[in-house]
Amino acid sequence: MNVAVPSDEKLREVALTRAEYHSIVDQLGREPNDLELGMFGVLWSEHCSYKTSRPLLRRFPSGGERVLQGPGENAGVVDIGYGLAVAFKVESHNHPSAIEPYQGAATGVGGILRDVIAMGARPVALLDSLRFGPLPGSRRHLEGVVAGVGGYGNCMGIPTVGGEIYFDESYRGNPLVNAMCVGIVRQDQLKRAGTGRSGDSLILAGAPAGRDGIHAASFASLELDGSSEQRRPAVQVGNPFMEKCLLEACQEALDLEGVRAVQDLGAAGLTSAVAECAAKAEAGASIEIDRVPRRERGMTPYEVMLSESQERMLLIVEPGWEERVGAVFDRWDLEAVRIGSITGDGRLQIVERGVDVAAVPVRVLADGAPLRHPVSRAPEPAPTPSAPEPAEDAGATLVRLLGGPNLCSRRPVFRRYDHMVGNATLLPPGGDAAVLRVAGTPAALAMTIDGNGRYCRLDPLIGAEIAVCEAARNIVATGATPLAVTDCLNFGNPDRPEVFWQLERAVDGISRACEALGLPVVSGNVSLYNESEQGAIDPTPVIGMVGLLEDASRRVPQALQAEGDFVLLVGENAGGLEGSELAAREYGVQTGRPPVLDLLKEQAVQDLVLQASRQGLLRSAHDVAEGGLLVALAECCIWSGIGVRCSALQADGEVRQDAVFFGEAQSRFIVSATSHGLPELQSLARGLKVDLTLLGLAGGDRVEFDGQLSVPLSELRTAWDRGLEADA
Amino acid sequence: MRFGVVVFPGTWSDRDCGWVVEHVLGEELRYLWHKDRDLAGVDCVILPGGFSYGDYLRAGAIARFSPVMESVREFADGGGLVWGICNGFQILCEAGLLPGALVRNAGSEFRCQWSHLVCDDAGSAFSNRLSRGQVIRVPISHGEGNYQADPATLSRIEQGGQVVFRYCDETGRLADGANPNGSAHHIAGIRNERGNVLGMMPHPERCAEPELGGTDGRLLFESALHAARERVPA
Amino acid sequence: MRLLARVTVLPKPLINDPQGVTVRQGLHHLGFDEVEDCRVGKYIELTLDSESESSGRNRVMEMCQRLLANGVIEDYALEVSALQEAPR
Amino acid sequence: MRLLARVTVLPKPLINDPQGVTVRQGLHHLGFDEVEDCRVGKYIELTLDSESESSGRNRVMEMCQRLLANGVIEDYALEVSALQEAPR
Ligand SMILES: Nc1ncnc2c1ncn2[C@@H]1O[C@H](COP(=O)(O)OP(=O)(O)O)[C@@H](O)[C@H]1O
Ligand SMILES: [Mg+2]
Repeated sequence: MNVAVPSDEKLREVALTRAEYHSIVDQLGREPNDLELGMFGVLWSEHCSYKTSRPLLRRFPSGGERVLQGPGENAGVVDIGYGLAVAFKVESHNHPSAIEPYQGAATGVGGILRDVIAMGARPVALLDSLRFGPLPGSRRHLEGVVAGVGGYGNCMGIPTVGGEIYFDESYRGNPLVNAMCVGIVRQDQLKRAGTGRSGDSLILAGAPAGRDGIHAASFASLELDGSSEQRRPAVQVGNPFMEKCLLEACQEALDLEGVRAVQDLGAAGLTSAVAECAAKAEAGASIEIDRVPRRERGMTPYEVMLSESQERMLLIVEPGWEERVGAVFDRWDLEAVRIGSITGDGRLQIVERGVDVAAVPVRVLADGAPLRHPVSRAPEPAPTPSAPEPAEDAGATLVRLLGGPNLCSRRPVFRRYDHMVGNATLLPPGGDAAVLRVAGTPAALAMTIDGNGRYCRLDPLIGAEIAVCEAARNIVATGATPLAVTDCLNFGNPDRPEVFWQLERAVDGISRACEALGLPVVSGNVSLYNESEQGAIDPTPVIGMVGLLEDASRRVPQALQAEGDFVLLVGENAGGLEGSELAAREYGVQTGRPPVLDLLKEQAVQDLVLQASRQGLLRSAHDVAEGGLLVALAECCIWSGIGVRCSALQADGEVRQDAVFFGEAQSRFIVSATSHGLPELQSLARGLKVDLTLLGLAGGDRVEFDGQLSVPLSELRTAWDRGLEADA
Repeated sequence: MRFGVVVFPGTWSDRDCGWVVEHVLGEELRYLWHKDRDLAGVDCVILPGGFSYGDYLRAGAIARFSPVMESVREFADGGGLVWGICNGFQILCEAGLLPGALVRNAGSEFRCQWSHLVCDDAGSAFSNRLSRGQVIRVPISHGEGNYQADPATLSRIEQGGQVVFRYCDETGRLADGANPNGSAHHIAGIRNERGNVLGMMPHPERCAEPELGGTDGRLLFESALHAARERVPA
Repeated sequence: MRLLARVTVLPKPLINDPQGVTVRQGLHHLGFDEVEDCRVGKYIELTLDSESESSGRNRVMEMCQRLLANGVIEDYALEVSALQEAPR
Repeated sequence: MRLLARVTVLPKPLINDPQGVTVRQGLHHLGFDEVEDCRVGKYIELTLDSESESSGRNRVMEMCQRLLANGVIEDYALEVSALQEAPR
């Protein structure tokens, strides 16, 4: 066939390569018209098609006894007993948040909520993982993003119960905003997008379509007059109030037998929602475009199909139920319009005033994008400078680290999030994982989100393994058993061989750690092309994890509980400065290796903490992470207001003292126990061959290591409290 | 006793209030839809927290015109117990059932945290299980909880003993740092002259069970129970 | 006729204006030290259909009293003018 | 000289304005059916000290660009006038 390939400019505007265009023509057996090409452009984008990452994601373990829904649906779903399941997923909104921090973050939260709602679940919690360039330069972004997350979540009445914030040079110009949502669903009400049948009605509910988010340089702009280009807003403004109504209305609608499925409208708007529903049902769909409610006059079919206006849901409804569905939405003062139907012919057909304006096989649109296999190449290892002599005064170092932007208190942030609404929050933000009770059961869910770009820069495989292990440690510290993982892969441009190599290694790292810990990956998100003038961001896989506490009353707090309790280190008394916050912040060492991780040891340590918590032997538990043992111990003290008196601490073997205190050796916890519990804890540790070191006794108002350091708690607390305010 | 919890489209503390009524107190519960006028024979109406209509323009501005509010006003005029919590307080002020208004927090930030309240009037329907000067611990969660009124109104409610709760430190002092939103006179909750209508920003429904960090909120619910019993002898 | 109404709403002088304080501080922080006072309120633009400018003005005033402003804490001002053609 | 600056900020024309939509619905609900369109933004009144009206205007414009308005989604307009006496 003689193909008239559109101009380079035209192709660039729909973000398709010449080869992809040829593939479209091959698969269609003809050339696409402009509307069709636009739809291909969005659905074959990396964001929607995962054309680069899909082959890698297959490496994740994703099955398991409890998994009711693995990757591929709007959210992963895991059995938690009592006929209930937990649905959860993480999503990035990096680029929108870079342009407009408040709205970018807010609509990111809105988007992830709709994913969970689409499973038939009721969202019960939000978490946010945030990364920025250093303060004070990133202050505006930090403020905007935090206000946006809070603005949306607070208005919705969904508590934001956890998250993380890091500041690093690598995110200057390209901040990361990842939002995670956790929902609960009755197993018999679980919905899947792919259950539509030919003849079912498609009902579009919620906000009218505006010209929002249609990729700024779009193909159809050629049809419009020159000025209209600027008239297309690049930023979407969220309406959490409408989303709240949409949530309630969808929940009510899902109680109707005739509602088969709900699909959210996210990236690529209606095009993606309809194509996904139809593709998963192995069916087709027909849309009467004139019926789609619009916010603006004069919108073209192209604009309507590609609009990314927020707060919209598509319902797949058995014929005959349309009115009852309409009545539900009417009760919530929302528009709900039948815009078409599922068909049996496998085509996505768009009809405008009775005339077909597009008709393409759904399969080609949804799954036809040729996979990409970029070149992968390990970067040259950078030389590791040796660390300078340790500072004399470990106490002063501790104060500085605790007051540093990466380790200080996050209260100034999470107090701007409603983290209590829902009357479920048993362990609020501020500790390791948040714990929320599950109403009507004795159980609770623990949840966390974690990543470490610095470890991943040093070695993406080990860094990713550590991210999984650290998330699991946060869950385990509360006494909960990790259930499953959702992951957000934030990377640079995969066409750079080093970046693709990072992506591969990180995926392998997540896979290995998940396999070792028996954790399926049930959902996730990929965000590539995170670049600024300085180049790619650090490879940043972010791990969201949910755990189950069979008996909520067995939850373990992170703070010390009483004077006189024994304070112990679970795991190796080892030290290494590799990849540590100390090396980076105090010594300016940014290269080298990440900490060593032994997955077998990790398992044993987590086992010990879990068994001990089940037997009620632990008064408190907190994992050792960035800043090492001393920072973790100081946190346990600050949270409780109780000091600790320890004997001098030396590591096994020849280790620098600063590495003992601040080194980030993996697989460790600080726990406390009563004198009754101690012997049992010790024998449990012996049985599992896990090191257990008695550090000292809780008490007093200082953090003390005999002859090594002694710092008043008040000094630590002040530094820690004020860290985010300081422009350091 | 039968509690009615009003549900506006953007309300979200309805479930939390309902939970306390049904599962903590074991009392009867009715949800009251904002479009309905029927109060279902309840003994106490709770206007719970949330963002009734997105709280665009001003918190509570649009909600006050809803049909259910007409009935709530009549109910209050007849001496019925009406309890506005957080957004409910804002709505009661907008509706003129309570004096003053709630504006943006000093510092303009949303605040979710535990706060201490000192009870300044143990005579209201919602504080009769407390004693004057008693300090309780209750969470707040709002962006517009800064109570403001003109000087004449302020002195009128002060003189009338209508201030029921004030923000304080844990010893009950009205310390500067213990006013999380900048409210005039540290006001956290006020009642009408008759004492059957209370509006407060803090969330007692979030602290009625020990595992949620405190049980002081329960005292307020029990006060309402007591008041309802007094009003309608069984 | 089609009218454009421009409504401004400001906190009353005697009422605390936390937003105004925050904005003034923000401006000082950016080096705009010359700002002495700042009050922050709302601006609302309405297009409406009315028989005349004066009847339109009366309606908008009613809207202000009932919804757009809270008389307890806010003052409002309005301007109404005829719109030539349909907006957009 | 002492100036009064009046700044109005509105969402850009094609940007989603949930506040405006909700307020319009609220007005319809109250029977103000004649309202066709509604956009809600901010109104800011500043008093400032400046050498001249024109230099004051330039400074306020700068304030708008840097803080008072969000150029990505909002448009602003401003008026500056001399103040006779010190306010309050
Ligand atoms: N962006 C955020 N939103 C909500 N909570 C946060 C955020 N950042 C940190 N937190 C909370 O602060 C606490 C400490 O954070 P972090 O130091 O990252 O914990 P960890 O090292 O145990 O993962 C955690 O409870 C976390 O959930
Ligand atoms: Mg932790």
